[in-house]
Amino acid sequence: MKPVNEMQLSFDSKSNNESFARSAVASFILQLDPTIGEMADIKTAVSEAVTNAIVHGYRDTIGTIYIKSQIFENGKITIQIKDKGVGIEDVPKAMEPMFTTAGGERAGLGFAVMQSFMDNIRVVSKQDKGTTVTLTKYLIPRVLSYDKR
Amino acid sequence: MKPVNEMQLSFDSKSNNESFARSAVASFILQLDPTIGEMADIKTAVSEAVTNAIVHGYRDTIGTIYIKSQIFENGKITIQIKDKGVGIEDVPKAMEPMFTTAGGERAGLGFAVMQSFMDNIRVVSKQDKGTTVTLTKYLIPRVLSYDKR
Amino acid sequence: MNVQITSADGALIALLSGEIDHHTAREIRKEIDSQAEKLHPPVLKLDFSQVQFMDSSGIGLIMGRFRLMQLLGGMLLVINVPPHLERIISLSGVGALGVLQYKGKE
Amino acid sequence: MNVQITSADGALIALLSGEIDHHTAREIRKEIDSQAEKLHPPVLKLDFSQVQFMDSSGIGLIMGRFRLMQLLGGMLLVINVPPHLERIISLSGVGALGVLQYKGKE
Ligand SMILES: Nc1ncnc2c1ncn2[C@@H]1O[C@H](COP(=O)(O)OP(=O)(O)O)[C@@H](O)[C@H]1O
Ligand SMILES: Nc1ncnc2c1ncn2[C@@H]1O[C@H](COP(=O)(O)OP(=O)(O)O)[C@@H](O)[C@H]1O
Repeated sequence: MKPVNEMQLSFDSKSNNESFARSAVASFILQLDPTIGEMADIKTAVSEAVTNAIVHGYRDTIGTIYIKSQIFENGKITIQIKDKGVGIEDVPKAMEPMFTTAGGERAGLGFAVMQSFMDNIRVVSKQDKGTTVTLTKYLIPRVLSYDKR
Repeated sequence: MKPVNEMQLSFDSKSNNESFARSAVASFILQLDPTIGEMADIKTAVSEAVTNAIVHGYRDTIGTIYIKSQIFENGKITIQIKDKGVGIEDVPKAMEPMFTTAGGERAGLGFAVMQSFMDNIRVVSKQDKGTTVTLTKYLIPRVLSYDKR
Repeated sequence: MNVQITSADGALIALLSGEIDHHTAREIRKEIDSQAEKLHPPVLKLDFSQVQFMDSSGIGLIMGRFRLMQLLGGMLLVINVPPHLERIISLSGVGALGVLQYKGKE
Repeated sequence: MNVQITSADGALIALLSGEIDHHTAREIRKEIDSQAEKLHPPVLKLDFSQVQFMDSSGIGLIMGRFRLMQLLGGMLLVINVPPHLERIISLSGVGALGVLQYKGKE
């Protein structure tokens, strides 16, 4: 299925870009007239994935984070968050709730939040190559104000 | 001078992306703690340039619009809006207030607004290659809450 | 929807709201023009009090409605322009059309 | 600044506000910890009433302050969690720490 709209975004892995990234995705999704709850879910999940790219993917270095978002006819939304950082050794283990390699102030709940707040999550990662997280959400059906032009 | 932060954005030249584009740039600029007036100026200028790329650059076709924004240490902001559309035959003439090739509902004031609301505008265009508009604004000096990490 | 249209004392009043850009101006224009062409009102008022953002598409909207009302033999008034839109309104020169109406001047 | 710290009846109260993410949590943490380590309060209250957005960094903030207060021999309370944050709070399981306080339960 071809998306009806698409955007791509890239930015430095600096922590003050976390709010920028989730706001930019939110602004893009706004054209689908989401509920406040759907919008909050998407912003939270994007914030988790972007933070992971900054904190874990690029650790103490500054790299580029890439986001791609697509909107489909039926209210399906996909958001891809990609880094070219260290990658994840064991993805299933990393996705377990409370698992974290960072300790300290990280709760180990980033993936749990993404899983719970979105309808689907796919993680592709290769060590020393980077990580791509693809989040999918289906907005609840309604009369869409979306204009195809 | 090297920017302290940078983002890039690309999206389809669909008119419902106009609000997305200016909101995304606004979210990026927010880290500099701009005044409400500065923010409104930037959103308006970006809206003009993006609309021009959609309405004139790509006319009845759908192409990709590219935005690049950089923030510098001294509060300087640059925003580049690029299309690979039809280009502008005579740039100085196009920039005259009230000049429009579209007629009807276009006021011919897009460039006038960009010029008046920003500190500098540079337009590079080549017929059948496209147009790049670079907008610059210096935020009024203040104690910046900007965090370099 | 960024426009709500009502009638009062023979005037057609279009209450604009939200963000006016090239995208939203199109719907607003269609809505207003279909009512104006049906009713031929002596006065069309564009009320900007609820407009949060506007680029030069808003100016095009004013100029286009000015021309339409001239054709229909009526007049256009632009009312309740909030302070944050004054800069783009004055830059545009639409004031020269004599359409701007300020409070206390009614 | 996303935190305002006050003292009342011996308790240290941190009023959090705005958006809590990994970026803002860092400043908030520093601010709270320096006060708590100086004053050794018997109770630290984190007031979430003014928080508009929070990701799991907010959970980390709660867990980290829980550990700090254990070290300092005091206790942590999380108060005024607004409805829109209940989902992430309950998913996190911080309720099991016994820190959540709801209105009427004081
Ligand atoms: N983009 C990434 N690059 C490298 N490692 C990652 C990335 N995202 C997650 N991880 C790994 O997965 C673990 C669990 O992630 P998460 O559930 O988000 O919890 P947290 O971020 O609190 O550690 C992280 O501690 C890290 O080891
Ligand atoms: N990106 C672009 N691609 C091609 N032509 C453009 C572009 N931007 C502006 N122009 C030309 O410059 C003219 C003036 O632009 P502007 O001042 O923004 O007024 P308006 O958009 O109302 O026509 C346009 O009518 C068009 O001919």
